[in-house]
Amino acid sequence: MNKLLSLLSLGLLPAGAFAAEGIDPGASAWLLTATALVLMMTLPGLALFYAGLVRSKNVLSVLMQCFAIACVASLLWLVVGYTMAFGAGGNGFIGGFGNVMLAQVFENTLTATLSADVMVPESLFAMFQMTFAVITPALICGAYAERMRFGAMLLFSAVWLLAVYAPITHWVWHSDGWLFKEGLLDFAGGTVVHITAGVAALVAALVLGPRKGFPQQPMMPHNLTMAATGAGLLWVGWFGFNAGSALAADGNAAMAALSTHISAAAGAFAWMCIEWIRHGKPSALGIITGMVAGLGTITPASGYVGPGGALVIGLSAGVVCFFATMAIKRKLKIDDSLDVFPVHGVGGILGTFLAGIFASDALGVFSGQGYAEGVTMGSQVGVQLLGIVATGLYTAAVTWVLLKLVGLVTPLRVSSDEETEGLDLVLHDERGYDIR
Amino acid sequence: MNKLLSLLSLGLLPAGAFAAEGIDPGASAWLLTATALVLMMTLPGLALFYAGLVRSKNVLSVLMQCFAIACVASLLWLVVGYTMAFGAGGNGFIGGFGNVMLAQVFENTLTATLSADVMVPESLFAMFQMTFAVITPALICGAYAERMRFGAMLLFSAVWLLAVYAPITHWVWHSDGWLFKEGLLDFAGGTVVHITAGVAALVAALVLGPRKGFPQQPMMPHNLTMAATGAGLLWVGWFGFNAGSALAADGNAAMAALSTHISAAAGAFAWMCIEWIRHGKPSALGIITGMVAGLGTITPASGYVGPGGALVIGLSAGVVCFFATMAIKRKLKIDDSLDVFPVHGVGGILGTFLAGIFASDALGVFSGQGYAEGVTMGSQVGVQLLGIVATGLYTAAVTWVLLKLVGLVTPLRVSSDEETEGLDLVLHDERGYDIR
Amino acid sequence: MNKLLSLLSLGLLPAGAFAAEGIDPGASAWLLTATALVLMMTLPGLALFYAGLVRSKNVLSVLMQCFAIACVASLLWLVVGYTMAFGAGGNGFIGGFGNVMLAQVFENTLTATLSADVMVPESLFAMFQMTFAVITPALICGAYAERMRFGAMLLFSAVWLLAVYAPITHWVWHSDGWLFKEGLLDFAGGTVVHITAGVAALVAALVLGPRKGFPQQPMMPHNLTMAATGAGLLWVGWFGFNAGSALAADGNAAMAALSTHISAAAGAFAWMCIEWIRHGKPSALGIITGMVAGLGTITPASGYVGPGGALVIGLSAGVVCFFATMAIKRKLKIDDSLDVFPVHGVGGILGTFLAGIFASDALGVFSGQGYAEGVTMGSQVGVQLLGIVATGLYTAAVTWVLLKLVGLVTPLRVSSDEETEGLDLVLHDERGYDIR
Amino acid sequence: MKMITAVIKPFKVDDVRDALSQLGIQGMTLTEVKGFGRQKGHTELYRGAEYVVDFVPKAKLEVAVRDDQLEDALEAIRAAANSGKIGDGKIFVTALEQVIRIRTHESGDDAL
Amino acid sequence: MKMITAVIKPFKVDDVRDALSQLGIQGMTLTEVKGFGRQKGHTELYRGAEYVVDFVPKAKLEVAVRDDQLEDALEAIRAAANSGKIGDGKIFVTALEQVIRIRTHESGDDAL
Amino acid sequence: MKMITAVIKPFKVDDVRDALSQLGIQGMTLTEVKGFGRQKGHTELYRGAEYVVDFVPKAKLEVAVRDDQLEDALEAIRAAANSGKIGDGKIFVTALEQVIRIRTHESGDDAL
Ligand SMILES: Nc1ncnc2c1ncn2[C@@H]1O[C@H](COP(=O)(O)OP(=O)(O)O)[C@@H](O)[C@H]1O
Ligand SMILES: Nc1ncnc2c1ncn2[C@@H]1O[C@H](COP(=O)(O)OP(=O)(O)O)[C@@H](O)[C@H]1O
Ligand SMILES: Nc1ncnc2c1ncn2[C@@H]1O[C@H](COP(=O)(O)OP(=O)(O)O)[C@@H](O)[C@H]1O
Repeated sequence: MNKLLSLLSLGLLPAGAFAAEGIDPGASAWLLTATALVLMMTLPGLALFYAGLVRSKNVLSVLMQCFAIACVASLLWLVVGYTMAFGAGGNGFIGGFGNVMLAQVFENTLTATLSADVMVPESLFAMFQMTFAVITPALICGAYAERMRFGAMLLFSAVWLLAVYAPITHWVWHSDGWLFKEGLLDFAGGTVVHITAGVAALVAALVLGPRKGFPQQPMMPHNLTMAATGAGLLWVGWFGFNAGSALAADGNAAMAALSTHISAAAGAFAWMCIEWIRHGKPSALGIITGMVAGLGTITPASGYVGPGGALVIGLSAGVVCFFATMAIKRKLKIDDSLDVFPVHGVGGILGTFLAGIFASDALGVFSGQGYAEGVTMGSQVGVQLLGIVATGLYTAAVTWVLLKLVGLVTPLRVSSDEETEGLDLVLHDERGYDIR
Repeated sequence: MNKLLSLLSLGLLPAGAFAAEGIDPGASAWLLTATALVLMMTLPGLALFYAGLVRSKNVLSVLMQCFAIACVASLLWLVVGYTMAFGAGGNGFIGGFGNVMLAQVFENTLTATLSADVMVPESLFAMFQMTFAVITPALICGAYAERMRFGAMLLFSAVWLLAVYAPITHWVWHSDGWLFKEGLLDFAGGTVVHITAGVAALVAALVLGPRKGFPQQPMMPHNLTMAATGAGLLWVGWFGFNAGSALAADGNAAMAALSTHISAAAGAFAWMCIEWIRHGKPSALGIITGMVAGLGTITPASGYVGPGGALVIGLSAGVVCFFATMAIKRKLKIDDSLDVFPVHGVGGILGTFLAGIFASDALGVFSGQGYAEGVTMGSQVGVQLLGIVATGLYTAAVTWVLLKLVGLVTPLRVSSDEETEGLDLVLHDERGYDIR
Repeated sequence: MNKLLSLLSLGLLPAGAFAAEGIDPGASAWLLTATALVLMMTLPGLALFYAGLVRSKNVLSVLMQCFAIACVASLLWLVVGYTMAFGAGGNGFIGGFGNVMLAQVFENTLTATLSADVMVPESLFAMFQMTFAVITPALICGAYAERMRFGAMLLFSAVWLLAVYAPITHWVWHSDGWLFKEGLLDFAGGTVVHITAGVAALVAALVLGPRKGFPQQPMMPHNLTMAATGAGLLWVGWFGFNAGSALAADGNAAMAALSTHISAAAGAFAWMCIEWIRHGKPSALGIITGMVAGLGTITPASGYVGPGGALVIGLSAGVVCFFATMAIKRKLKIDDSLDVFPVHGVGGILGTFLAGIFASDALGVFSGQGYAEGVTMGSQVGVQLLGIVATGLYTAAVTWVLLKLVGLVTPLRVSSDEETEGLDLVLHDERGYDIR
Repeated sequence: MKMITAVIKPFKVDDVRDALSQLGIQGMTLTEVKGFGRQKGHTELYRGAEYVVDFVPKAKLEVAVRDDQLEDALEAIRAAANSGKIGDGKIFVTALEQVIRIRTHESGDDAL
Repeated sequence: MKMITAVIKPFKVDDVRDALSQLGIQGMTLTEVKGFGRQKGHTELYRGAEYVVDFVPKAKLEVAVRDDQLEDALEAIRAAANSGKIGDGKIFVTALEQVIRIRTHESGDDAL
Repeated sequence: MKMITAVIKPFKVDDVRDALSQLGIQGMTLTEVKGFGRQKGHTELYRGAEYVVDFVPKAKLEVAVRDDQLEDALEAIRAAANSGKIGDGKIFVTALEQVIRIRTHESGDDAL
């Protein structure tokens, strides 16, 4: 069976019918681990990465957003999210409702992966996917940081998960999904996670408007050691994200891990070099930002390309995301506070596109694992572009509508005085630090 | 073989007699990982969670307590702890002394788990259990934080490990243990870990007396970002704690991981909502405290219940532990500094009780994996109550005696002036921070 | 086949020829995890451990060094490092160049381990080894911290990786390597990682000279909570380092994990006790330093000894490294800023030596897994001493030459005024903290 | 010469600096302080219990000026720091007997 | 008007504040400082080696008072901050030429 | 008595303390402050964009001295804090009306 098609048809198999003998303990062991690693990406990884970059008066508000989203997204995923994405009996656009509250997912329910003979517990697959459903809305936090009200933030994240994330996951990763059927290559979430989060971030930044004082007043990170800690945990956790998406402990997972790591290193290296050349000095924030760009960009490609391709993808990620950040923030003066769109959105787009190229097995040392039968580089790139445009447009439109609707229910922003005082005291009656 | 009985009879099997072919590499891979995850719960997880909550003059004393307990508990576990809990040839109350210094545990010694055909190295099982022996006394630190002398603390922790933790582990998790034989459901340590630590914390708080200034003077956390970091690592590590306790990489482990995660999310969500309703604002400390409550409470139930049951358990944990904290600290004015009893003790009691209910397979979407043959909900709940009362009373009595004895050897508390100056300088000649 | 020889001949097997059926999913699952754990040791583990120990004006420079080395070492490993260490067709001193850019390492390329029947993807082995290639030069950072220029640091680390680390890895871990053929026992990197890094650190400290103000002016750690966080992550990650080096999820891995943990606990305990006795108080920095000493020292021995041996090794590590630190810093007044040589170098030497003793299976409760056929304790210790001397001398000489050469290209140190101002502002135009 | 000590709201520091530099006063020294006064502090939440924290973060600016600059400087600070809300802060003036610039040994008005 | 500057032990701040507010003095400004004096600092341990750190954390309270409040305020501070041990600190008094409340433009005693 | 307030470069604090203690002046109070003046601040980099940060970290030393110690103390501070570069800082002198040692109730010169 062709490897490129083999990724994720599993949600749709009739559950509960498998004998316990069918389970692959190695794959299950790795998937359990990968699940923990992806959770670690959000908590505490992303939470620290983001929280370190805001001013100290808002540090807890960011941590709180990440924790609260993790809770609400997990509970929603249990109740309806999973079935909307992977439930049996749906159509090309949305899953069936047979797995509401994970009904029919029992302790001994297995799910096939298209890696021949590899079966894992469906509860484990659902749990693994839950951690993706947690991190995607959490990524958006970076856009509206330092000004959005907590209640509005939570409501928005909840409806966004169901109206944007769950359907797009179905399109791309369920074997009934229309983009899956088109043959879109998105190994671990370039469209599903990074384009959706990045585009939503851009829309949120536009709808909420800039922070008070932007762009004249510099709003420097209050604790780069915290951001670097988070960055390190993100890098480590991303092994679970990408190599875990192989749903097996095999060569595919190993290659995905290797590509992921190389792209992270290359992205960080590229960003560092640009700063060094343009500014005369490289910065710690620069190197970790390039690393995240490299990681986001390799995500859709990770299981399809080789280390040579990953090197090129990572280097391009560092360069392209650097200039995208400059363009969005400095030229267009859009206050996507922590640069979610230029890093994750642009990275996701770039990576989804490049996956279509470097999956080719005819590029010598830059070769990947090859296309599905009958697919050429041209046709694959066409599909990739279709995926990018479709997920981007759908996300932009729905996110805009959702923010406007939420804004009708409850104000999106804190008042100007509250913004000056800081969200920690205003929204949570707490201070981050009391160090003497 | 009945699943509910299958958990942990392994310590007692004759060791060394198995062929290498019998090992389950998937189970072993997961158990190696789970061991690392549980260690991460204590170091740096719990250490940061606790240390962030004290005043900055005491931050290192808490980190130091956690590290020192990790060392001493590990060494004691090697020498006599393991054999007291799991050594062959004991009785219903204590293990035999055949595994002193892990004698008879060789590289190729396997131990059966009652999951048919799953065998893992006994050294690995001993190592996994060692991480539990580390975290349990470390949990108690939260009760006597900011006032106990280091030497007394270390001596107390050491004797407590042997006099309380090791025997109760034997009672509950060894197939000879009297509570095991009663059929007590404690998948990953509701009684063994959380009730023992929680009750010991309450006793320690009473014996040591409140911190100087309690309750008039607020003693606010000095670094909530540190506490949140620790909380995130606790959440991640708890996958190892609960799903690792399946001792296999199978559907049982997967379901335990899922239940654990859902309960954490639900506990956090519940605590957040209560604060929001009662106070008008939710707090970061609140959400992470609710998360820990959810995790502690699901622990005994994790491998027996389904996600629906876990949802109910988590929500109850958030509510009950919130009000327990209010009651102990505000009403009874007991200075259990970091609320170990209301969170872990009450959570452990609640979870052990609810495991008896939600293990039932007759609760529809809230069903669990079912009772052992011949067991009804009524009889199971009876056993659970017996387990709660027995472990609680034993722990309370022995902890009280041990503290009194340690107090005869060396003073338990620092002097009033030393308490004012802070334990870091007084006990360790160090300061946590020197940030300019 | 003898276990002691079984470790790492794998790089040399003809690649690409194995059927997918040969893969061991359990071993692969554990190796994927171990890879993530070892990466976590560097990022954020070591980075935090080191960065917490410098003054706050240099905190980012240390984090930046660790991140930049991680990037550059990873890219170099992909391009030529792996093939220089493990490439087929080399001689006793250096690997062949058949795997430049990981050529011939495909998704389904397996590599045998000498554990009979255990095969893992070669890409995974290469990736696992890459994380070792990352941490080794990163360890050296501690020696030149607070004064080395970033460009010089990066150039030095790159050439050192190729000129020192890659060849010595080949000598010791490739079955063609001359020390491998001598029968040197180095399970997870006592010579390869810790002696090379430690000796290079000493040379770097001597070539760069002391920090301005050393030794009169105390240069206290600016954030011991950060160092303790890093220490906790190092302890956890070291499970991957040592138990991962078994390249299988079996009893050998389990025993390595157990020994590692015991030695860490014993090293920490010993250092704590010495401080307690000599100074009257134990310190948090002391306990974590002893822990690292215990971990570094057990590394070469971890898969060959039992828990009893590990206990002795850990206790000696705490004592010997403590006095080595005193001697180097206080007596000899060498400013190895963060004591890399006395902790890692001396630990690596001690552990490599003691591995030769405690591998013996004739020491009762202190026994290990036994020697290869025909080997006696005397002959093994002789080989261990040979390995220590050879790797130590080669490292010292080549490191010295490399630093002198780099110094010709670009100055090694910042100016005196820049050192006073701090590297963060001078080299990176950033400040670590802006906490109000 | 006079030393002006102004205790103001932290986010007004930039405005006050700008106002002073328009008078040609470039030098000043800033300290982060905690203020107690009529302005109330805030409530903090700790595991469900509320605590009142009664200090308020303030910025203390110390500006040495020539006697002839005093009135303008006071008015500039007052105008720039004013938000019309309780807690805008206070300005204190003391006499300076001597000022020395360390680098040049200049003293008196020249040292400012 | 006088400016009282008291350098005291940090944990005495609350007591001093209470004592002053009993005199009707509500306003004051607190700075965290490091003191050098007769009170010895402490020893710090760094990987087995001991270092002497000779500064001591202190709190500096600045309180502007009317002339007629001065003596009572001094006595209140002295009594509340006294623990009888070396390092209890010192009180300094300087003359205040002018005080202005930023919000209202009030000056002199009215501004206090 | 006089209060000497010296705003100096942070790494000069030890030198100044040593110089003063050679005059027999042991007591002083140190505050970390931010200075604005002729000395320029620094550039910071944030994701490729540069920002100018115009404050400079400084140390403020407050030393109360007897009148007869004033000149020597000023000269000692000046000499020890001088590096000849812009930003070496300034010394301010004000009159002290009263000094009280809290512990002993001593006042005036005896309290120093
Ligand atoms: N008597 C005083 N002495 C010293 N500082 C004072 C005094 N009164 C007020 N302050 C400072 O001024 C700040 C503002 O005073 P406050 O009474 O809150 O408002 P307002 O300035 O509007 O009267 C206080 O936070 C405190 O720092
Ligand atoms: N001459 C001085 N000038 C300024 N501050 C001083 C002076 N002497 C002492 N202090 C401050 O007062 C504090 C207490 O002084 P110290 O000599 O330790 O004890 P005591 O107040 O009991 O005499 C010091 O830490 C310092 O902050
Ligand atoms: N007019 C002033 N009032 C108060 N502090 C001042 C004044 N002018 C300078 N300072 C302080 O002195 C420091 C040094 O001043 P600066 O003008 O940079 O250099 P220099 O002392 O060489 O003239 C400043 O950073 C500031 O803290």
